[in-house]
Amino acid sequence: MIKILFFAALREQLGSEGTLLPSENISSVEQVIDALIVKNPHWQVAFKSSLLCAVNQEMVNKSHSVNTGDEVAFFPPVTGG
Amino acid sequence: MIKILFFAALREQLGSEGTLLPSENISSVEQVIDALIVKNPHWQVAFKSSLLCAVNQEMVNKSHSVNTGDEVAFFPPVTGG
Amino acid sequence: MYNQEKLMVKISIQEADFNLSEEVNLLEKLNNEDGAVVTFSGRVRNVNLDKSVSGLFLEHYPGMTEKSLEKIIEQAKQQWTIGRVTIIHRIGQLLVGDQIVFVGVTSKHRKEAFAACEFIMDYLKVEAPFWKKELSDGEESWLDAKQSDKDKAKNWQS
Amino acid sequence: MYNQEKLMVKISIQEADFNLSEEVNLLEKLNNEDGAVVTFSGRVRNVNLDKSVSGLFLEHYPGMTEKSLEKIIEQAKQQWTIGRVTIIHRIGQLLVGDQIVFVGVTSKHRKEAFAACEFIMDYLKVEAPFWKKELSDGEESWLDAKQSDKDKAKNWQS
Repeated sequence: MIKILFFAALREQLGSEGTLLPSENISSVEQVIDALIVKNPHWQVAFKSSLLCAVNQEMVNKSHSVNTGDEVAFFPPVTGG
Repeated sequence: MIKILFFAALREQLGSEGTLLPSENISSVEQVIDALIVKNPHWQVAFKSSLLCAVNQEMVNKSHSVNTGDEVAFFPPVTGG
Repeated sequence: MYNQEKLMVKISIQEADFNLSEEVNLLEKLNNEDGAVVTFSGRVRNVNLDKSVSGLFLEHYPGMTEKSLEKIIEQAKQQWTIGRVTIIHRIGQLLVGDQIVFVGVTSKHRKEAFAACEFIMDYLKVEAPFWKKELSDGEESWLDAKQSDKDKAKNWQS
Repeated sequence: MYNQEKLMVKISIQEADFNLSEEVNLLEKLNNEDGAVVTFSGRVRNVNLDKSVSGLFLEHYPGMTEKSLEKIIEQAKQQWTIGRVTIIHRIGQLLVGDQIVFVGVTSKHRKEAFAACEFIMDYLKVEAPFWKKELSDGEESWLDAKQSDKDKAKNWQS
């Protein structure tokens, strides 16, 4: 399985703190997004906005690889400090 | 008269906190130095070293004008902070 | 205590307020080699983009936040000779005037302390997973990231 | 109190120690427009150019010191939008670890607070009439000005 997390505005927009995805046929962040949208078609709009992604708590781009057991997080650009 | 002040290493080197000079024939910092050395020939060495000068508490260069009543200070490069 | 190499860094994500003097004291304690300390402290302003702000809610990504701050400090240490580093970032509910963030850096030389402190703040603003929700006129809204912050972080890379 | 334009600047030349938190509190008090505070504090180090230092004596030029610091702050205000500025510089006898100097700058934007604080320190180091005499192994000697400090001040002029 792959653990998926959502934060801040994205979490509120999706109405979800995260989910679990079976890892079959998933090898990249892009494929994670595709699988999430197949499962929840109404999430498509939210994933069209400017989002950041972290795999195992490291910021990555969408072509980054994803393996079973990974933690994949999606969130808006950060605004701390 | 012109009020002359010395600070820090220069003060110790000259053994003087300052002096008064008659303002006749003095119109620049350079002429102040010349008059001081005429009066105290053994000060010549000290005035050959790297010194800063302030006229009326503003940093100036040696060609700066000096008038009667001015306060002229000589000191080594500053080392505060 | 910062008396060992691996303890020269303090990172804290906390709801509680912090005391600036105590943090500077910790940075300076038993540390007579580093003459320079530069600190940045950020507070909740009462105005943001012409809106009057009454408070903020700070959310973060537990676990990743600490990792990303450690990484930023590592990057700073690769570029400048610095001693101790403290980063404190508050989370949860904050009011106007409250402290949000503290970054303190010690060094033998002030130039390096200034550069590293500013670098850490610039990177924190674009790399550390914190999000602010503003409370303004009874309404809540998530802040948008500023392009200027993204640009500042890019400057350091060139 | 810094509640009027002309009271936004605090300059103090003093023998007494100062408390960093109190100074930052003063910079922040009734000042909810400026979200950013950058501070520099300098202390007596135990080593200077491979000599072991036990203390310092700080001499200054009363009257000119205050004027030169005011001028440096004015120059900073011409270049950056900053709020309040505090400069404290100690004089007299100081021991290793003692605080020597504090510069604090507030601004709406951190970049300006960082730049102005560093500028003030760089200029203070070459323009303000302070001189340090080091006490080392029972001997006293006046410090030489560092070329690097003169160069830093020149950088700002270009």
